[in-house]
Amino acid sequence: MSVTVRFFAAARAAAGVNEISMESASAMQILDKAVALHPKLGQVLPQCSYLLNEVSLRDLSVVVTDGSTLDVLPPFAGG
Amino acid sequence: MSVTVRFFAAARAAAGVNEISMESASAMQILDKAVALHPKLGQVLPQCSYLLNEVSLRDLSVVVTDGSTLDVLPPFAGG
Amino acid sequence: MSNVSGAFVTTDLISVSDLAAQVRSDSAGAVVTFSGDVRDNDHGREVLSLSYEAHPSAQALLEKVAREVAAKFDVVSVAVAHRHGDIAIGEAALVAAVSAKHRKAAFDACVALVDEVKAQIPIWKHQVFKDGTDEWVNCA
Amino acid sequence: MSNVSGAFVTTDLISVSDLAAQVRSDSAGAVVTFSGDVRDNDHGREVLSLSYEAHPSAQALLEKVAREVAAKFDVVSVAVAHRHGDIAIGEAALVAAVSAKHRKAAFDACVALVDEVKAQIPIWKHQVFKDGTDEWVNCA
Repeated sequence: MSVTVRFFAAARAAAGVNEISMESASAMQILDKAVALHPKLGQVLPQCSYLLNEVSLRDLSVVVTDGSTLDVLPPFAGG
Repeated sequence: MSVTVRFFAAARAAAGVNEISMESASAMQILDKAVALHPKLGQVLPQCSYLLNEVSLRDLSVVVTDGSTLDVLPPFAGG
Repeated sequence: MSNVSGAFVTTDLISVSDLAAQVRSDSAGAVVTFSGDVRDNDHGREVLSLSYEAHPSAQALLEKVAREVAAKFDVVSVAVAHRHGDIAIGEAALVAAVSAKHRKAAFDACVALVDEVKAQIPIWKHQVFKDGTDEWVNCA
Repeated sequence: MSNVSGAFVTTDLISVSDLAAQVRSDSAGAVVTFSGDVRDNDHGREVLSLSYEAHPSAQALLEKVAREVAAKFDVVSVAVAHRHGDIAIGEAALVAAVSAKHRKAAFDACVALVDEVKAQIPIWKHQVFKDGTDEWVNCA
Protein backbone atom coordinates (compact mmCIF):
# COMPACT_ATOMS: atom_id res chain seq x y z
CA MET A 1 0.00 0.00 0.00
CA SER A 2 1.10 3.54 -0.71
CA VAL A 3 -0.15 6.93 -1.89
CA THR A 4 -0.62 7.66 -5.60
CA VAL A 5 0.17 11.21 -6.71
CA ARG A 6 -1.23 12.06 -10.16
CA PHE A 7 0.01 15.04 -12.18
CA PHE A 8 -2.14 16.76 -14.81
CA ALA A 9 -1.35 19.11 -17.72
CA ALA A 10 1.48 21.54 -16.86
CA ALA A 11 2.18 19.64 -13.63
CA ARG A 12 2.68 16.42 -15.60
CA ALA A 13 4.90 18.28 -18.08
CA ALA A 14 6.99 19.62 -15.17
CA ALA A 15 7.19 16.27 -13.38
CA GLY A 16 7.94 14.38 -16.55
CA VAL A 17 5.74 11.52 -15.29
CA ASN A 18 1.98 10.90 -15.07
CA GLU A 19 2.05 9.68 -11.49
CA ILE A 20 4.34 8.62 -8.67
CA SER A 21 3.89 6.33 -5.71
CA MET A 22 4.85 7.69 -2.27
CA GLU A 23 4.69 6.67 1.37
CA SER A 24 1.87 7.99 3.53
CA ALA A 25 2.60 11.45 4.99
CA SER A 26 0.96 14.87 5.12
CA ALA A 27 0.06 16.32 1.71
CA MET A 28 2.68 19.04 2.25
CA GLN A 29 5.39 16.51 2.99
CA ILE A 30 4.43 14.44 -0.05
CA LEU A 31 4.50 17.48 -2.33
CA ASP A 32 7.85 18.65 -0.93
CA LYS A 33 9.28 15.23 -1.67
CA ALA A 34 7.80 15.31 -5.17
CA VAL A 35 9.57 18.63 -5.83
CA ALA A 36 12.83 17.16 -4.54
CA LEU A 37 12.46 14.30 -7.03
CA HIS A 38 11.22 16.51 -9.91
CA PRO A 39 12.58 20.03 -9.32
CA LYS A 40 10.62 21.69 -12.18
CA LEU A 41 7.43 21.00 -10.20
CA GLY A 42 8.57 23.77 -7.84
CA GLN A 43 7.47 26.42 -10.35
CA VAL A 44 4.04 24.90 -11.00
CA LEU A 45 2.87 23.78 -7.55
CA PRO A 46 2.30 27.29 -6.10
CA GLN A 47 -0.50 27.75 -8.67
CA CYS A 48 -2.03 24.30 -8.23
CA SER A 49 -5.10 23.02 -6.44
CA TYR A 50 -5.43 19.50 -5.08
CA LEU A 51 -7.93 16.68 -4.91
CA LEU A 52 -7.70 13.95 -2.29
CA ASN A 53 -9.69 10.97 -3.54
CA GLU A 54 -11.53 13.31 -5.96
CA VAL A 55 -12.53 15.77 -3.21
CA SER A 56 -11.03 19.27 -3.02
CA LEU A 57 -8.20 19.46 -0.47
CA ARG A 58 -7.33 22.89 0.93
CA ASP A 59 -5.53 21.99 4.16
CA LEU A 60 -2.19 20.49 3.12
CA SER A 61 -1.40 19.41 6.69
CA VAL A 62 -3.92 16.57 6.28
CA VAL A 63 -2.28 13.14 6.28
CA VAL A 64 -2.74 11.25 3.02
CA THR A 65 -3.35 7.67 4.04
CA ASP A 66 -2.26 4.54 2.22
CA GLY A 67 -4.46 3.68 -0.74
CA SER A 68 -5.38 7.32 -1.36
CA THR A 69 -4.92 9.30 -4.57
CA LEU A 70 -3.67 12.89 -4.47
CA ASP A 71 -4.28 14.81 -7.73
CA VAL A 72 -2.22 17.88 -8.64
CA LEU A 73 -4.30 20.29 -10.77
CA PRO A 74 -2.81 23.38 -12.45
CA PRO A 75 -5.08 26.40 -13.00
CA PHE A 76 -8.04 25.37 -15.16
CA ALA A 77 -8.05 26.58 -18.75
CA GLY A 78 -11.17 25.21 -20.36
CA GLY A 79 -13.23 26.97 -22.99
CA MET B 1 -51.22 67.51 -55.48
CA SER B 2 -51.94 66.62 -51.90
CA VAL B 3 -50.45 64.99 -48.79
CA THR B 4 -50.43 61.19 -48.42
CA VAL B 5 -50.90 59.90 -44.88
CA ARG B 6 -49.92 56.22 -44.49
CA PHE B 7 -51.04 54.13 -41.52
CA PHE B 8 -49.10 51.09 -40.29
CA ALA B 9 -49.97 48.13 -38.09
CA ALA B 10 -52.32 49.14 -35.22
CA ALA B 11 -52.79 52.59 -36.78
CA ARG B 12 -53.98 50.99 -40.02
CA ALA B 13 -56.28 48.68 -38.06
CA ALA B 14 -57.74 51.71 -36.24
CA ALA B 15 -58.11 53.82 -39.39
CA GLY B 16 -59.54 50.93 -41.39
CA VAL B 17 -57.56 52.14 -44.42
CA ASN B 18 -53.93 51.92 -45.54
CA GLU B 19 -53.64 55.56 -46.48
CA ILE B 20 -55.60 58.74 -47.00
CA SER B 21 -55.03 61.83 -49.10
CA MET B 22 -55.30 65.21 -47.39
CA GLU B 23 -54.76 68.88 -48.14
CA SER B 24 -51.51 70.52 -47.08
CA ALA B 25 -51.56 71.75 -43.46
CA SER B 26 -49.49 71.34 -40.29
CA ALA B 27 -48.91 67.73 -39.24
CA MET B 28 -51.04 68.37 -36.15
CA GLN B 29 -53.96 69.69 -38.22
CA ILE B 30 -53.69 66.76 -40.62
CA LEU B 31 -53.70 64.25 -37.76
CA ASP B 32 -56.64 65.96 -36.03
CA LYS B 33 -58.59 65.72 -39.27
CA ALA B 34 -57.64 62.05 -39.64
CA VAL B 35 -59.03 61.36 -36.15
CA ALA B 36 -62.23 63.20 -37.06
CA LEU B 37 -62.62 60.96 -40.11
CA HIS B 38 -61.52 57.75 -38.31
CA PRO B 39 -62.31 58.18 -34.60
CA LYS B 40 -60.59 54.94 -33.45
CA LEU B 41 -57.26 56.53 -34.45
CA GLY B 42 -57.67 58.75 -31.39
CA GLN B 43 -56.62 55.89 -29.10
CA VAL B 44 -53.54 54.94 -31.13
CA LEU B 45 -52.04 58.30 -32.16
CA PRO B 46 -50.83 59.34 -28.67
CA GLN B 47 -48.40 56.39 -28.78
CA CYS B 48 -47.27 56.91 -32.37
CA SER B 49 -44.16 58.39 -33.94
CA TYR B 50 -44.09 60.02 -37.36
CA LEU B 51 -41.98 60.10 -40.48
CA LEU B 52 -42.18 62.97 -42.96
CA ASN B 53 -40.80 61.72 -46.28
CA GLU B 54 -39.04 58.86 -44.41
CA VAL B 55 -37.35 61.23 -41.92
CA SER B 56 -38.34 61.31 -38.25
CA LEU B 57 -40.72 64.18 -37.46
CA ARG B 58 -40.91 65.37 -33.85
CA ASP B 59 -42.33 68.89 -34.25
CA LEU B 60 -45.96 68.44 -35.33
CA SER B 61 -46.37 72.18 -36.04
CA VAL B 62 -44.30 71.67 -39.23
CA VAL B 63 -46.35 72.19 -42.39
CA VAL B 64 -46.64 69.09 -44.56
CA THR B 65 -46.35 70.34 -48.11
CA ASP B 66 -48.09 68.98 -51.19
CA GLY B 67 -46.46 65.82 -52.53
CA SER B 68 -45.19 64.80 -49.11
CA THR B 69 -45.84 61.51 -47.33
CA LEU B 70 -46.60 61.45 -43.60
CA ASP B 71 -46.21 57.98 -42.02
CA VAL B 72 -47.96 57.07 -38.77
CA LEU B 73 -45.92 54.48 -36.82
CA PRO B 74 -47.24 52.75 -33.71
CA PRO B 75 -44.69 51.63 -31.06
CA PHE B 76 -42.23 49.22 -32.64
CA ALA B 77 -42.59 45.55 -31.70
CA GLY B 78 -39.90 43.69 -33.59
CA GLY B 79 -38.06 40.63 -32.33
CA MET C 1 -11.68 45.86 -38.30
CA SER C 2 -15.27 45.16 -37.39
CA ASN C 3 -17.69 44.49 -40.20
CA VAL C 4 -21.26 43.53 -41.03
CA SER C 5 -21.62 40.14 -42.71
CA GLY C 6 -25.31 40.63 -43.38
CA ALA C 7 -28.47 42.52 -42.39
CA PHE C 8 -31.73 41.33 -43.91
CA VAL C 9 -35.42 42.09 -43.59
CA THR C 10 -37.10 39.25 -45.43
CA THR C 11 -40.26 37.14 -45.72
CA ASP C 12 -38.08 34.01 -46.17
CA LEU C 13 -37.24 31.58 -43.37
CA ILE C 14 -34.28 32.86 -41.35
CA SER C 15 -31.82 30.65 -39.50
CA VAL C 16 -29.31 31.36 -36.81
CA SER C 17 -26.95 28.70 -38.19
CA ASP C 18 -26.77 30.56 -41.53
CA LEU C 19 -25.81 33.76 -39.74
CA ALA C 20 -23.32 31.95 -37.48
CA ALA C 21 -21.61 30.58 -40.60
CA GLN C 22 -21.46 34.10 -42.04
CA VAL C 23 -19.68 35.61 -39.04
CA ARG C 24 -17.30 32.70 -38.34
CA SER C 25 -13.58 33.30 -38.79
CA ASP C 26 -10.41 31.45 -37.80
CA SER C 27 -9.32 34.57 -35.92
CA ALA C 28 -12.54 34.69 -33.85
CA GLY C 29 -12.52 32.68 -30.64
CA ALA C 30 -16.15 33.29 -29.75
CA VAL C 31 -19.44 33.20 -31.63
CA VAL C 32 -22.63 34.19 -29.82
CA THR C 33 -26.03 33.82 -31.43
CA PHE C 34 -29.57 34.84 -30.56
CA SER C 35 -32.74 33.38 -32.00
CA GLY C 36 -36.05 35.03 -31.17
CA ASP C 37 -38.63 32.38 -31.90
CA VAL C 38 -42.41 32.61 -32.11
CA ARG C 39 -43.92 31.25 -28.89
CA ASP C 40 -47.15 29.33 -28.52
CA ASN C 41 -48.18 31.56 -25.63
CA ASP C 42 -47.96 35.17 -24.51
CA HIS C 43 -48.87 36.40 -21.03
CA GLY C 44 -50.65 33.10 -20.43
CA ARG C 45 -52.78 33.19 -23.57
CA GLU C 46 -52.40 30.56 -26.30
CA VAL C 47 -51.18 32.02 -29.59
CA LEU C 48 -52.82 30.62 -32.73
CA SER C 49 -50.95 32.56 -35.38
CA LEU C 50 -48.61 35.47 -35.70
CA SER C 51 -47.38 37.88 -38.33
CA TYR C 52 -45.01 40.82 -38.56
CA GLU C 53 -45.39 43.96 -40.62
CA ALA C 54 -42.30 45.90 -41.71
CA HIS C 55 -42.10 49.56 -42.73
CA PRO C 56 -40.36 50.13 -46.12
CA SER C 57 -37.42 51.73 -44.28
CA ALA C 58 -36.80 48.67 -42.07
CA GLN C 59 -34.08 47.16 -44.29
CA ALA C 60 -31.98 50.35 -44.40
CA LEU C 61 -32.41 50.92 -40.65
CA LEU C 62 -31.38 47.34 -39.85
CA GLU C 63 -28.18 47.84 -41.85
CA LYS C 64 -27.53 51.07 -39.92
CA VAL C 65 -28.05 49.41 -36.52
CA ALA C 66 -25.75 46.53 -37.51
CA ARG C 67 -23.01 48.95 -38.59
CA GLU C 68 -23.33 50.95 -35.35
CA VAL C 69 -23.05 47.85 -33.15
CA ALA C 70 -20.10 46.52 -35.19
CA ALA C 71 -18.32 49.85 -34.71
CA LYS C 72 -19.05 50.12 -30.99
CA PHE C 73 -17.73 46.73 -29.84
CA ASP C 74 -14.45 44.90 -30.39
CA VAL C 75 -15.95 42.26 -32.64
CA VAL C 76 -14.88 40.51 -35.83
CA SER C 77 -18.27 40.45 -37.52
CA VAL C 78 -22.02 40.83 -36.90
CA ALA C 79 -25.03 39.57 -38.83
CA VAL C 80 -28.75 40.04 -38.21
CA ALA C 81 -32.01 39.16 -39.93
CA HIS C 82 -35.65 39.99 -39.18
CA ARG C 83 -38.46 38.12 -40.84
CA HIS C 84 -41.88 39.56 -41.63
CA GLY C 85 -45.18 38.21 -42.91
CA ASP C 86 -46.78 35.12 -41.37
CA ILE C 87 -44.49 33.07 -39.11
CA ALA C 88 -45.34 29.63 -37.71
CA ILE C 89 -44.96 28.77 -34.01
CA GLY C 90 -41.36 27.78 -33.29
CA GLU C 91 -39.91 29.57 -36.30
CA ALA C 92 -37.49 32.46 -35.85
CA ALA C 93 -38.61 36.09 -36.17
CA LEU C 94 -35.26 37.71 -35.32
CA VAL C 95 -31.82 36.11 -35.47
CA ALA C 96 -28.43 37.64 -34.71
CA ALA C 97 -24.86 36.36 -34.64
CA VAL C 98 -21.64 38.01 -33.49
CA SER C 99 -18.06 36.77 -33.69
CA ALA C 100 -15.21 38.25 -31.67
CA LYS C 101 -11.76 37.38 -30.43
CA HIS C 102 -13.06 37.21 -26.86
CA ARG C 103 -16.38 36.13 -25.45
CA LYS C 104 -17.29 39.24 -23.47
CA ALA C 105 -17.33 41.45 -26.57
CA ALA C 106 -19.33 38.80 -28.44
CA PHE C 107 -21.98 38.56 -25.70
CA ASP C 108 -22.16 42.34 -25.13
CA ALA C 109 -22.46 43.09 -28.85
CA CYS C 110 -25.15 40.44 -29.38
CA VAL C 111 -27.23 41.80 -26.47
CA ALA C 112 -26.85 45.35 -27.86
CA LEU C 113 -27.71 44.26 -31.39
CA VAL C 114 -30.97 42.64 -30.27
CA ASP C 115 -31.87 45.55 -27.97
CA GLU C 116 -31.24 48.14 -30.70
CA VAL C 117 -33.19 46.18 -33.32
CA LYS C 118 -36.19 46.04 -30.99
CA ALA C 119 -35.89 49.75 -30.17
CA GLN C 120 -35.09 51.22 -33.58
CA ILE C 121 -36.52 49.07 -36.36
CA PRO C 122 -40.09 49.87 -37.50
CA ILE C 123 -41.53 46.38 -37.38
CA TRP C 124 -44.78 45.37 -35.71
CA LYS C 125 -46.05 42.07 -34.34
CA HIS C 126 -49.67 40.97 -34.68
CA GLN C 127 -50.89 38.03 -32.60
CA VAL C 128 -54.10 36.04 -33.01
CA PHE C 129 -55.08 34.07 -29.90
CA LYS C 130 -56.94 30.77 -29.63
CA ASP C 131 -59.76 32.57 -27.82
CA GLY C 132 -60.49 34.50 -31.05
CA THR C 133 -59.04 37.84 -29.95
CA ASP C 134 -56.04 39.51 -31.57
CA GLU C 135 -53.60 42.28 -30.72
CA TRP C 136 -50.88 44.50 -32.09
CA VAL C 137 -48.10 43.99 -29.54
CA ASN C 138 -46.95 47.08 -27.54
CA CYS C 139 -50.07 48.98 -28.61
CA ALA C 140 -52.52 48.62 -25.75
CA MET D 1 -39.31 24.10 -14.56
CA SER D 2 -35.73 24.56 -15.69
CA ASN D 3 -33.83 21.53 -16.89
CA VAL D 4 -30.56 20.34 -18.39
CA SER D 5 -30.89 18.93 -21.91
CA GLY D 6 -27.31 17.73 -21.99
CA ALA D 7 -23.82 18.15 -20.50
CA PHE D 8 -20.99 16.32 -22.25
CA VAL D 9 -17.21 16.09 -21.99
CA THR D 10 -16.20 14.30 -25.16
CA THR D 11 -13.43 13.80 -27.72
CA ASP D 12 -16.02 13.91 -30.52
CA LEU D 13 -16.77 17.00 -32.62
CA ILE D 14 -19.24 19.26 -30.80
CA SER D 15 -21.68 21.61 -32.49
CA VAL D 16 -23.68 24.54 -31.26
CA SER D 17 -26.53 23.71 -33.64
CA ASP D 18 -26.94 20.28 -32.02
CA LEU D 19 -27.20 21.89 -28.58
CA ALA D 20 -29.57 24.59 -29.87
CA ALA D 21 -31.86 21.87 -31.20
CA GLN D 22 -31.76 20.13 -27.80
CA VAL D 23 -32.88 23.21 -25.84
CA ARG D 24 -35.49 24.45 -28.33
CA SER D 25 -39.14 24.46 -27.25
CA ASP D 26 -42.35 26.01 -28.56
CA SER D 27 -42.74 27.74 -25.20
CA ALA D 28 -39.26 29.33 -25.39
CA GLY D 29 -39.09 32.69 -27.14
CA ALA D 30 -35.32 33.05 -26.99
CA VAL D 31 -32.39 30.75 -27.67
CA VAL D 32 -28.87 32.04 -27.02
CA THR D 33 -25.79 30.03 -27.97
CA PHE D 34 -22.08 30.36 -27.40
CA SER D 35 -19.37 28.65 -29.41
CA GLY D 36 -15.78 28.92 -28.18
CA ASP D 37 -13.70 28.07 -31.22
CA VAL D 38 -9.99 27.36 -31.54
CA ARG D 39 -8.23 30.47 -32.87
CA ASP D 40 -5.24 30.57 -35.21
CA ASN D 41 -3.52 33.10 -32.96
CA ASP D 42 -3.12 33.93 -29.27
CA HIS D 43 -1.55 37.12 -27.95
CA GLY D 44 -0.17 37.78 -31.40
CA ARG D 45 1.47 34.38 -31.86
CA GLU D 46 0.36 31.97 -34.57
CA VAL D 47 -1.11 28.75 -33.19
CA LEU D 48 -0.09 25.57 -35.02
CA SER D 49 -2.08 23.03 -33.02
CA LEU D 50 -4.04 22.76 -29.83
CA SER D 51 -5.30 20.11 -27.48
CA TYR D 52 -7.26 19.93 -24.25
CA GLU D 53 -6.75 17.56 -21.35
CA ALA D 54 -9.69 16.72 -19.07
CA HIS D 55 -9.55 15.41 -15.51
CA PRO D 56 -11.66 12.24 -14.96
CA SER D 57 -14.07 14.31 -12.81
CA ALA D 58 -14.77 16.83 -15.61
CA GLN D 59 -17.96 15.12 -16.85
CA ALA D 60 -19.61 15.00 -13.42
CA LEU D 61 -18.60 18.60 -12.64
CA LEU D 62 -19.96 19.83 -15.97
CA GLU D 63 -23.32 18.23 -15.17
CA LYS D 64 -23.28 19.93 -11.75
CA VAL D 65 -22.50 23.36 -13.22
CA ALA D 66 -25.27 22.95 -15.82
CA ARG D 67 -27.79 22.01 -13.11
CA GLU D 68 -26.76 25.00 -10.96
CA VAL D 69 -27.13 27.48 -13.83
CA ALA D 70 -30.48 25.98 -14.87
CA ALA D 71 -31.73 26.38 -11.29
CA LYS D 72 -30.46 29.94 -10.85
CA PHE D 73 -32.04 31.55 -13.94
CA ASP D 74 -35.58 31.61 -15.34
CA VAL D 75 -34.75 29.41 -18.31
CA VAL D 76 -36.49 26.55 -20.11
CA SER D 77 -33.40 24.45 -20.77
CA VAL D 78 -29.60 24.54 -20.88
CA ALA D 79 -27.06 22.35 -22.67
CA VAL D 80 -23.29 22.44 -22.69
CA ALA D 81 -20.43 20.40 -24.15
CA HIS D 82 -16.65 20.59 -23.78
CA ARG D 83 -14.37 18.76 -26.15
CA HIS D 84 -10.92 17.42 -25.26
CA GLY D 85 -8.04 15.84 -27.15
CA ASP D 86 -6.67 17.43 -30.34
CA ILE D 87 -8.87 20.13 -31.88
CA ALA D 88 -8.30 21.72 -35.29
CA ILE D 89 -8.25 25.50 -35.83
CA GLY D 90 -11.82 26.77 -36.24
CA GLU D 91 -13.43 23.81 -34.48
CA ALA D 92 -15.36 24.32 -31.25
CA ALA D 93 -13.83 23.52 -27.85
CA LEU D 94 -16.80 24.66 -25.71
CA VAL D 95 -20.39 25.10 -26.82
CA ALA D 96 -23.41 26.16 -24.78
CA ALA D 97 -27.08 26.80 -25.53
CA VAL D 98 -29.86 28.21 -23.36
CA SER D 99 -33.55 28.59 -24.10
CA ALA D 100 -35.87 30.83 -22.09
CA LYS D 101 -39.18 32.59 -22.38
CA HIS D 102 -37.44 35.95 -22.48
CA ARG D 103 -34.12 37.01 -23.92
CA LYS D 104 -32.55 38.58 -20.83
CA ALA D 105 -32.65 35.31 -18.88
CA ALA D 106 -31.30 33.43 -21.90
CA PHE D 107 -28.35 35.82 -22.33
CA ASP D 108 -27.60 36.01 -18.58
CA ALA D 109 -27.72 32.24 -18.13
CA CYS D 110 -25.51 31.59 -21.17
CA VAL D 111 -22.88 34.07 -19.92
CA ALA D 112 -22.98 32.45 -16.46
CA LEU D 113 -22.78 28.93 -17.91
CA VAL D 114 -19.64 29.76 -19.90
CA ASP D 115 -18.06 31.66 -16.98
CA GLU D 116 -18.72 28.81 -14.53
CA VAL D 117 -17.43 26.16 -16.92
CA LYS D 118 -14.19 28.08 -17.32
CA ALA D 119 -13.87 28.60 -13.55
CA GLN D 120 -14.95 25.21 -12.24
CA ILE D 121 -14.21 22.46 -14.77
CA PRO D 122 -10.76 20.81 -14.55
CA ILE D 123 -9.78 21.04 -18.20
CA TRP D 124 -6.50 22.37 -19.53
CA LYS D 125 -5.48 23.85 -22.86
CA HIS D 126 -2.12 23.14 -24.49
CA GLN D 127 -1.02 25.28 -27.43
CA VAL D 128 1.81 24.64 -29.87
CA PHE D 129 2.96 27.74 -31.74
CA LYS D 130 4.38 28.06 -35.23
CA ASP D 131 7.66 29.32 -33.75
CA GLY D 132 8.18 25.88 -32.16
CA THR D 133 7.32 26.86 -28.58
CA ASP D 134 4.37 25.50 -26.63
CA GLU D 135 2.47 26.42 -23.48
CA TRP D 136 -0.11 25.23 -21.01
CA VAL D 137 -2.55 28.16 -20.93
CA ASN D 138 -2.98 30.01 -17.59
CA CYS D 139 0.19 28.38 -16.23
CA ALA D 140 2.98 30.93 -16.70
